[in-house]
Amino acid sequence: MLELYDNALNVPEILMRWYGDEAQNNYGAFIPFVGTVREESGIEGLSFDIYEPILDRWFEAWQARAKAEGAMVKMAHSKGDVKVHESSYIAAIFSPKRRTALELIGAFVEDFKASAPIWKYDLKDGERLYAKDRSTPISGSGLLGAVQ
Amino acid sequence: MLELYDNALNVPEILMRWYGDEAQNNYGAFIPFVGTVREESGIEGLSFDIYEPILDRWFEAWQARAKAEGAMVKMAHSKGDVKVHESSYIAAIFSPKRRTALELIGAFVEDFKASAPIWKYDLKDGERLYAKDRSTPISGSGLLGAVQ
Amino acid sequence: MVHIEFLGPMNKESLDMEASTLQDVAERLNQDDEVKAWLQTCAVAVNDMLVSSLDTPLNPGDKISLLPPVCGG
Amino acid sequence: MVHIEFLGPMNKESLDMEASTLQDVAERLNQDDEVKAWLQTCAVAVNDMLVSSLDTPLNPGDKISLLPPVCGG
Repeated sequence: MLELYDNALNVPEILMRWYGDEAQNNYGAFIPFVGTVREESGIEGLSFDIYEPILDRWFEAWQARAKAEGAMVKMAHSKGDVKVHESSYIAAIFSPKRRTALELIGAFVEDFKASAPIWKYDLKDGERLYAKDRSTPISGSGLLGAVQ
Repeated sequence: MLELYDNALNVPEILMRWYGDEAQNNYGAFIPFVGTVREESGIEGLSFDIYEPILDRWFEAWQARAKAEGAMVKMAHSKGDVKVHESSYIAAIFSPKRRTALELIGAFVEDFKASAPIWKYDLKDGERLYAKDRSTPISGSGLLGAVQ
Repeated sequence: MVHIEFLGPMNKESLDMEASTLQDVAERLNQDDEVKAWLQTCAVAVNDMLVSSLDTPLNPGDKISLLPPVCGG
Repeated sequence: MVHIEFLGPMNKESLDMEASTLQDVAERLNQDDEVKAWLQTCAVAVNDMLVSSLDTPLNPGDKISLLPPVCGG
Protein backbone atom coordinates (compact mmCIF):
# COMPACT_ATOMS: atom_id res chain seq x y z
CA MET A 1 0.00 0.00 0.00
CA LEU A 2 1.73 3.12 -1.30
CA GLU A 3 -0.27 6.34 -1.24
CA LEU A 4 0.86 9.65 -2.74
CA TYR A 5 -1.00 12.88 -2.00
CA ASP A 6 -0.78 16.43 -3.21
CA ASN A 7 0.45 18.61 -0.31
CA ALA A 8 0.21 17.74 3.40
CA LEU A 9 -0.95 14.34 4.62
CA ASN A 10 -4.13 13.92 6.61
CA VAL A 11 -2.38 11.96 9.35
CA PRO A 12 -5.45 11.09 11.47
CA GLU A 13 -7.34 9.78 8.44
CA ILE A 14 -4.44 7.70 7.15
CA LEU A 15 -3.31 6.22 10.47
CA MET A 16 -6.81 5.33 11.58
CA ARG A 17 -7.74 3.79 8.25
CA TRP A 18 -4.60 1.64 8.24
CA TYR A 19 -5.13 0.61 11.85
CA GLY A 20 -8.76 -0.24 11.17
CA ASP A 21 -8.00 -2.14 7.96
CA GLU A 22 -5.59 -4.47 9.78
CA ALA A 23 -7.37 -4.67 13.15
CA GLN A 24 -8.64 -8.22 12.60
CA ASN A 25 -5.51 -9.56 10.90
CA ASN A 26 -3.69 -10.69 14.06
CA TYR A 27 -0.74 -8.33 13.90
CA GLY A 28 0.55 -7.86 17.44
CA ALA A 29 2.60 -4.77 16.63
CA PHE A 30 1.83 -1.67 14.55
CA ILE A 31 4.57 0.95 14.28
CA PRO A 32 3.96 4.03 12.18
CA PHE A 33 6.66 6.62 11.59
CA VAL A 34 5.24 10.10 10.97
CA GLY A 35 7.51 12.76 9.48
CA THR A 36 6.57 16.40 10.03
CA VAL A 37 8.14 19.51 8.48
CA ARG A 38 10.27 21.32 11.07
CA GLU A 39 10.47 25.07 11.35
CA GLU A 40 14.16 25.80 10.84
CA SER A 41 16.42 28.10 8.84
CA GLY A 42 13.49 30.42 8.18
CA ILE A 43 11.76 28.10 5.70
CA GLU A 44 8.02 28.39 5.03
CA GLY A 45 7.84 24.71 4.15
CA LEU A 46 9.25 21.94 1.99
CA SER A 47 8.33 20.77 -1.48
CA PHE A 48 8.75 17.31 -3.00
CA ASP A 49 9.20 15.82 -6.47
CA ILE A 50 8.64 12.07 -6.81
CA TYR A 51 9.55 9.74 -9.66
CA GLU A 52 6.77 7.26 -9.25
CA PRO A 53 7.82 4.33 -11.50
CA ILE A 54 11.01 3.71 -9.53
CA LEU A 55 9.39 4.47 -6.18
CA ASP A 56 6.80 1.80 -7.01
CA ARG A 57 9.49 -0.80 -7.72
CA TRP A 58 11.45 0.10 -4.60
CA PHE A 59 8.32 -0.18 -2.51
CA GLU A 60 7.31 -3.51 -4.09
CA ALA A 61 10.69 -4.94 -3.08
CA TRP A 62 10.04 -3.79 0.48
CA GLN A 63 6.58 -5.35 0.49
CA ALA A 64 8.18 -8.65 -0.47
CA ARG A 65 10.82 -8.32 2.25
CA ALA A 66 8.18 -7.57 4.90
CA LYS A 67 5.95 -10.40 3.70
CA ALA A 68 8.83 -12.85 4.04
CA GLU A 69 8.82 -12.04 7.76
CA GLY A 70 5.03 -12.29 8.07
CA ALA A 71 4.80 -8.51 8.22
CA MET A 72 3.31 -5.73 6.09
CA VAL A 73 4.57 -2.28 5.13
CA LYS A 74 2.49 0.77 4.20
CA MET A 75 3.60 4.21 3.17
CA ALA A 76 2.15 7.62 2.36
CA HIS A 77 4.06 10.63 1.03
CA SER A 78 3.34 14.15 -0.11
CA LYS A 79 3.98 15.64 -3.56
CA GLY A 80 4.39 19.39 -3.97
CA ASP A 81 4.36 21.89 -1.13
CA VAL A 82 3.99 21.06 2.57
CA LYS A 83 4.03 23.83 5.15
CA VAL A 84 5.99 23.95 8.38
CA HIS A 85 4.33 21.77 11.09
CA GLU A 86 2.42 19.75 8.51
CA SER A 87 3.30 16.10 7.85
CA SER A 88 4.72 14.82 4.57
CA TYR A 89 5.58 11.17 5.25
CA ILE A 90 4.14 8.14 7.00
CA ALA A 91 5.69 4.68 6.94
CA ALA A 92 4.19 1.84 8.93
CA ILE A 93 4.97 -1.76 9.78
CA PHE A 94 2.39 -4.31 10.89
CA SER A 95 3.93 -7.48 12.27
CA PRO A 96 2.96 -10.44 14.44
CA LYS A 97 6.02 -9.81 16.63
CA ARG A 98 7.36 -6.63 18.19
CA ARG A 99 11.03 -7.27 17.44
CA THR A 100 10.42 -7.80 13.74
CA ALA A 101 8.34 -4.63 13.66
CA LEU A 102 11.03 -2.57 15.38
CA GLU A 103 13.76 -3.89 13.09
CA LEU A 104 11.73 -3.37 9.93
CA ILE A 105 10.60 0.18 10.70
CA GLY A 106 14.21 1.22 11.33
CA ALA A 107 15.52 -0.49 8.21
CA PHE A 108 12.66 0.80 6.06
CA VAL A 109 12.97 4.42 7.16
CA GLU A 110 16.76 4.45 6.66
CA ASP A 111 16.59 2.77 3.25
CA PHE A 112 13.78 5.13 2.26
CA LYS A 113 16.02 8.08 3.08
CA ALA A 114 18.90 6.66 1.04
CA SER A 115 17.06 5.16 -1.92
CA ALA A 116 13.54 6.44 -2.55
CA PRO A 117 13.48 8.63 -5.70
CA ILE A 118 12.14 11.74 -3.98
CA TRP A 119 13.68 15.20 -4.16
CA LYS A 120 13.26 17.81 -1.47
CA TYR A 121 13.23 21.59 -1.81
CA ASP A 122 13.18 24.34 0.79
CA LEU A 123 10.45 26.93 0.33
CA LYS A 124 12.03 30.21 1.38
CA ASP A 125 11.44 33.82 0.36
CA GLY A 126 9.21 32.70 -2.49
CA GLU A 127 11.87 30.38 -3.94
CA ARG A 128 12.00 26.59 -4.27
CA LEU A 129 15.58 25.57 -3.49
CA TYR A 130 16.90 22.01 -3.92
CA ALA A 131 18.04 20.67 -0.51
CA LYS A 132 21.33 19.53 -2.01
CA ASP A 133 23.29 19.43 1.27
CA ARG A 134 20.77 17.10 2.92
CA SER A 135 20.44 14.80 -0.10
CA THR A 136 22.11 11.42 -0.59
CA PRO A 137 23.32 9.91 -3.88
CA ILE A 138 21.50 6.65 -4.54
CA SER A 139 23.77 3.60 -4.16
CA GLY A 140 25.74 3.09 -7.39
CA SER A 141 25.60 6.75 -8.43
CA GLY A 142 28.34 8.24 -10.58
CA LEU A 143 28.25 5.60 -13.32
CA LEU A 144 28.06 8.12 -16.14
CA GLY A 145 30.66 10.39 -14.54
CA ALA A 146 33.36 7.71 -14.79
CA VAL A 147 33.81 8.51 -18.48
CA GLN A 148 35.73 11.54 -19.79
CA MET B 1 2.50 11.48 29.90
CA LEU B 2 1.51 8.04 31.25
CA GLU B 3 -2.11 7.02 30.83
CA LEU B 4 -3.69 3.89 32.29
CA TYR B 5 -7.13 2.72 31.21
CA ASP B 6 -9.51 0.01 32.27
CA ASN B 7 -9.73 -2.55 29.45
CA ALA B 8 -8.92 -1.91 25.77
CA LEU B 9 -7.34 1.33 24.57
CA ASN B 10 -9.16 3.70 22.25
CA VAL B 11 -6.26 3.82 19.82
CA PRO B 12 -7.64 6.45 17.41
CA GLU B 13 -8.50 8.83 20.25
CA ILE B 14 -5.11 8.47 21.97
CA LEU B 15 -2.93 8.64 18.87
CA MET B 16 -4.73 11.60 17.40
CA ARG B 17 -4.77 13.52 20.66
CA TRP B 18 -1.03 12.99 21.14
CA TYR B 19 -0.31 13.96 17.52
CA GLY B 20 -2.47 17.06 17.84
CA ASP B 21 -1.00 18.11 21.18
CA GLU B 22 2.55 18.10 19.75
CA ALA B 23 1.76 19.31 16.23
CA GLN B 24 3.16 22.81 16.78
CA ASN B 25 6.17 21.76 18.87
CA ASN B 26 8.60 21.22 16.00
CA TYR B 27 9.15 17.49 16.39
CA GLY B 28 10.18 16.13 13.01
CA ALA B 29 9.49 12.49 13.91
CA PHE B 30 6.61 10.82 15.73
CA ILE B 31 6.81 7.04 16.22
CA PRO B 32 4.06 5.27 18.11
CA PHE B 33 4.23 1.56 18.88
CA VAL B 34 0.77 -0.01 19.16
CA GLY B 35 0.45 -3.44 20.78
CA THR B 36 -2.61 -5.51 19.97
CA VAL B 37 -3.74 -8.78 21.55
CA ARG B 38 -3.11 -11.65 19.13
CA GLU B 39 -5.44 -14.57 18.71
CA GLU B 40 -3.31 -17.59 19.60
CA SER B 41 -3.44 -20.71 21.76
CA GLY B 42 -7.20 -20.41 21.98
CA ILE B 43 -7.19 -17.43 24.34
CA GLU B 44 -10.18 -15.11 24.59
CA GLY B 45 -7.94 -12.22 25.59
CA LEU B 46 -5.30 -11.04 28.00
CA SER B 47 -5.56 -9.41 31.39
CA PHE B 48 -3.09 -7.06 33.12
CA ASP B 49 -2.17 -6.13 36.67
CA ILE B 50 -0.09 -2.98 37.10
CA TYR B 51 1.81 -1.76 40.14
CA GLU B 52 1.51 1.96 39.52
CA PRO B 53 4.01 3.50 42.00
CA ILE B 54 6.98 1.72 40.44
CA LEU B 55 5.65 2.11 36.91
CA ASP B 56 5.46 5.86 37.54
CA ARG B 57 9.10 6.00 38.68
CA TRP B 58 10.27 3.90 35.77
CA PHE B 59 8.41 6.12 33.35
CA GLU B 60 9.75 9.32 34.94
CA ALA B 61 13.29 8.05 34.40
CA TRP B 62 12.44 7.48 30.75
CA GLN B 63 10.96 10.95 30.41
CA ALA B 64 14.26 12.38 31.69
CA ARG B 65 16.25 10.22 29.27
CA ALA B 66 14.13 11.33 26.31
CA LYS B 67 14.27 14.97 27.36
CA ALA B 68 18.07 14.82 27.47
CA GLU B 69 17.92 14.07 23.74
CA GLY B 70 15.38 16.78 23.00
CA ALA B 71 12.68 14.13 22.66
CA MET B 72 9.48 13.18 24.48
CA VAL B 73 7.95 9.83 25.43
CA LYS B 74 4.27 9.02 25.99
CA MET B 75 2.65 5.78 27.00
CA ALA B 76 -0.79 4.28 27.47
CA HIS B 77 -1.58 0.83 28.88
CA SER B 78 -4.61 -1.22 29.78
CA LYS B 79 -5.53 -2.59 33.20
CA GLY B 80 -7.79 -5.61 33.48
CA ASP B 81 -9.18 -7.57 30.54
CA VAL B 82 -8.49 -6.87 26.88
CA LYS B 83 -10.04 -9.05 24.19
CA VAL B 84 -8.32 -10.61 21.21
CA HIS B 85 -7.74 -8.00 18.41
CA GLU B 86 -8.07 -5.12 20.86
CA SER B 87 -5.05 -2.98 21.78
CA SER B 88 -3.53 -2.85 25.25
CA TYR B 89 -0.37 -0.78 24.82
CA ILE B 90 0.83 2.36 23.06
CA ALA B 91 4.28 3.86 23.46
CA ALA B 92 5.33 6.89 21.44
CA ILE B 93 8.42 8.98 20.84
CA PHE B 94 8.37 12.54 19.56
CA SER B 95 11.80 13.79 18.51
CA PRO B 96 13.34 16.53 16.37
CA LYS B 97 15.39 13.90 14.53
CA ARG B 98 14.40 10.59 12.99
CA ARG B 99 17.44 8.62 14.16
CA THR B 100 16.92 9.59 17.80
CA ALA B 101 13.27 8.66 17.50
CA LEU B 102 14.05 5.25 16.00
CA GLU B 103 16.66 4.48 18.65
CA LEU B 104 14.46 5.61 21.53
CA ILE B 105 11.34 3.72 20.46
CA GLY B 106 13.35 0.50 20.22
CA ALA B 107 15.10 1.01 23.54
CA PHE B 108 11.90 2.07 25.28
CA VAL B 109 9.82 -0.87 24.07
CA GLU B 110 12.51 -3.40 24.99
CA ASP B 111 13.11 -1.91 28.43
CA PHE B 112 9.37 -1.71 28.99
CA LYS B 113 9.12 -5.42 28.30
CA ALA B 114 11.95 -6.23 30.73
CA SER B 115 11.27 -3.75 33.51
CA ALA B 116 7.76 -2.31 33.68
CA PRO B 117 5.88 -3.75 36.69
CA ILE B 118 3.00 -5.21 34.70
CA TRP B 119 1.78 -8.80 34.90
CA LYS B 120 0.03 -10.55 32.07
CA TYR B 121 -2.59 -13.29 32.24
CA ASP B 122 -4.18 -15.40 29.53
CA LEU B 123 -7.97 -15.45 29.56
CA LYS B 124 -8.89 -18.98 28.57
CA ASP B 125 -11.87 -21.20 29.34
CA GLY B 126 -13.07 -18.75 31.97
CA GLU B 127 -9.74 -18.78 33.80
CA ARG B 128 -7.13 -16.04 34.32
CA LEU B 129 -3.73 -17.74 34.00
CA TYR B 130 -0.43 -15.99 34.74
CA ALA B 131 1.69 -15.92 31.54
CA LYS B 132 4.70 -17.22 33.42
CA ASP B 133 6.54 -18.61 30.41
CA ARG B 134 6.48 -15.27 28.59
CA SER B 135 7.44 -13.22 31.65
CA THR B 136 10.88 -11.84 32.49
CA PRO B 137 12.43 -11.40 35.95
CA ILE B 138 13.21 -7.74 36.55
CA SER B 139 16.96 -7.05 36.56
CA GLY B 140 18.38 -7.84 40.01
CA SER B 141 15.70 -10.40 40.86
CA GLY B 142 16.48 -13.26 43.23
CA LEU B 143 17.85 -11.13 46.05
CA LEU B 144 15.69 -12.74 48.72
CA GLY B 145 16.26 -16.22 47.32
CA ALA B 146 20.00 -16.08 48.02
CA VAL B 147 19.36 -16.81 51.71
CA GLN B 148 18.63 -20.26 53.08
CA MET C 1 7.10 -3.35 61.94
CA VAL C 2 7.54 -3.36 58.16
CA HIS C 3 4.80 -4.12 55.66
CA ILE C 4 5.32 -6.75 52.96
CA GLU C 5 3.29 -6.84 49.73
CA PHE C 6 3.20 -9.67 47.19
CA LEU C 7 2.42 -8.20 43.77
CA GLY C 8 0.69 -9.51 40.67
CA PRO C 9 0.34 -13.28 40.34
CA MET C 10 1.77 -14.04 43.81
CA ASN C 11 -1.80 -13.54 44.95
CA LYS C 12 -1.00 -13.57 48.68
CA GLU C 13 -2.24 -11.34 51.49
CA SER C 14 0.27 -8.75 52.62
CA LEU C 15 1.88 -9.28 56.02
CA ASP C 16 3.62 -7.24 58.74
CA MET C 17 6.77 -8.29 60.56
CA GLU C 18 9.65 -6.97 62.66
CA ALA C 19 12.78 -6.48 60.55
CA SER C 20 15.81 -4.20 60.60
CA THR C 21 17.29 -5.27 57.26
CA LEU C 22 16.16 -7.15 54.16
CA GLN C 23 18.20 -10.08 55.47
CA ASP C 24 15.58 -10.46 58.22
CA VAL C 25 12.80 -10.40 55.63
CA ALA C 26 14.59 -12.97 53.48
CA GLU C 27 14.98 -15.37 56.41
CA ARG C 28 11.31 -15.10 57.28
CA LEU C 29 10.01 -15.51 53.74
CA ASN C 30 12.22 -18.55 53.09
CA GLN C 31 10.29 -20.32 55.82
CA ASP C 32 7.06 -20.01 53.81
CA ASP C 33 7.10 -22.75 51.15
CA GLU C 34 4.46 -21.03 49.06
CA VAL C 35 6.45 -17.78 48.93
CA LYS C 36 9.86 -19.45 48.73
CA ALA C 37 9.16 -20.80 45.25
CA TRP C 38 8.88 -17.23 43.97
CA LEU C 39 11.93 -15.69 45.64
CA GLN C 40 14.53 -16.67 43.03
CA THR C 41 12.70 -14.69 40.35
CA CYS C 42 11.30 -11.79 42.36
CA ALA C 43 12.67 -8.25 42.41
CA VAL C 44 12.38 -6.32 45.66
CA ALA C 45 11.40 -2.71 46.28
CA VAL C 46 11.56 -0.74 49.52
CA ASN C 47 9.11 2.16 49.55
CA ASP C 48 8.71 1.70 45.78
CA MET C 49 12.43 1.90 44.97
CA LEU C 50 14.04 -1.25 43.61
CA VAL C 51 16.93 -2.41 45.81
CA SER C 52 19.87 -4.73 45.20
CA SER C 53 21.37 -5.49 48.61
CA LEU C 54 20.21 -7.61 51.53
CA ASP C 55 21.94 -5.10 53.81
CA THR C 56 19.39 -2.46 52.88
CA PRO C 57 18.37 -0.99 56.26
CA LEU C 58 14.68 -0.88 57.08
CA ASN C 59 12.72 1.53 59.23
CA PRO C 60 9.39 1.00 60.97
CA GLY C 61 6.56 1.56 58.51
CA ASP C 62 8.63 0.72 55.43
CA LYS C 63 6.78 -0.95 52.58
CA ILE C 64 8.55 -3.92 50.98
CA SER C 65 7.20 -5.12 47.63
CA LEU C 66 7.97 -8.39 45.88
CA LEU C 67 7.74 -8.17 42.09
CA PRO C 68 7.55 -11.46 40.19
CA PRO C 69 8.54 -11.72 36.48
CA VAL C 70 6.82 -9.11 34.33
CA CYS C 71 5.28 -9.03 30.87
CA GLY C 72 3.64 -5.79 29.84
CA GLY C 73 2.38 -4.88 26.38
CA MET D 1 16.91 6.43 -30.62
CA VAL D 2 16.81 6.30 -26.83
CA HIS D 3 15.06 8.83 -24.62
CA ILE D 4 16.92 10.52 -21.75
CA GLU D 5 15.14 12.10 -18.77
CA PHE D 6 16.69 14.35 -16.14
CA LEU D 7 14.75 13.96 -12.91
CA GLY D 8 14.04 16.22 -9.97
CA PRO D 9 16.26 19.27 -9.53
CA MET D 10 18.21 18.69 -12.76
CA ASN D 11 15.41 20.68 -14.34
CA LYS D 12 16.40 20.00 -17.92
CA GLU D 13 14.32 19.06 -20.94
CA SER D 14 14.53 15.41 -21.90
CA LEU D 15 16.45 14.56 -25.07
CA ASP D 16 16.64 11.78 -27.66
CA MET D 17 19.84 10.36 -29.07
CA GLU D 18 21.31 7.37 -30.87
CA ALA D 19 23.02 4.96 -28.46
CA SER D 20 23.72 1.24 -28.30
CA THR D 21 25.13 1.19 -24.75
CA LEU D 22 25.23 3.48 -21.72
CA GLN D 23 28.83 4.20 -22.68
CA ASP D 24 27.50 6.12 -25.67
CA VAL D 25 25.13 8.06 -23.42
CA ALA D 26 27.92 8.84 -20.96
CA GLU D 27 30.14 10.22 -23.72
CA ARG D 28 27.39 12.46 -25.03
CA LEU D 29 26.34 13.81 -21.62
CA ASN D 30 29.91 14.57 -20.59
CA GLN D 31 30.00 17.06 -23.46
CA ASP D 32 27.23 19.10 -21.85
CA ASP D 33 28.79 21.20 -19.06
CA GLU D 34 25.45 21.81 -17.36
CA VAL D 35 24.72 18.06 -17.14
CA LYS D 36 28.32 17.01 -16.49
CA ALA D 37 28.33 18.63 -13.04
CA TRP D 38 25.58 16.23 -11.97
CA LEU D 39 26.96 12.99 -13.37
CA GLN D 40 29.22 12.06 -10.42
CA THR D 41 26.23 11.96 -8.07
CA CYS D 42 23.48 10.66 -10.36
CA ALA D 43 22.11 7.14 -10.40
CA VAL D 44 20.96 5.75 -13.74
CA ALA D 45 17.89 3.73 -14.62
CA VAL D 46 17.04 2.02 -17.90
CA ASN D 47 13.30 1.54 -18.33
CA ASP D 48 12.89 2.32 -14.62
CA MET D 49 15.39 -0.30 -13.44
CA LEU D 50 18.53 1.00 -11.75
CA VAL D 51 21.67 -0.19 -13.56
CA SER D 52 25.31 -0.43 -12.51
CA SER D 53 27.31 -1.04 -15.71
CA LEU D 54 28.20 1.19 -18.64
CA ASP D 55 28.04 -1.92 -20.83
CA THR D 56 24.28 -2.12 -20.30
CA PRO D 57 22.92 -2.65 -23.83
CA LEU D 58 20.25 -0.29 -25.07
CA ASN D 59 17.44 -0.84 -27.53
CA PRO D 60 15.55 1.71 -29.59
CA GLY D 61 12.84 3.31 -27.50
CA ASP D 62 14.55 2.68 -24.17
CA LYS D 63 14.03 5.29 -21.48
CA ILE D 64 17.13 6.34 -19.56
CA SER D 65 16.58 8.29 -16.33
CA LEU D 66 19.16 10.25 -14.37
CA LEU D 67 18.41 10.42 -10.63
CA PRO D 68 20.28 13.06 -8.63
CA PRO D 69 20.76 12.74 -4.83
CA VAL D 70 17.50 12.07 -3.01
CA CYS D 71 15.93 13.20 0.25
CA GLY D 72 12.43 11.97 0.96
CA GLY D 73 10.55 12.28 4.19
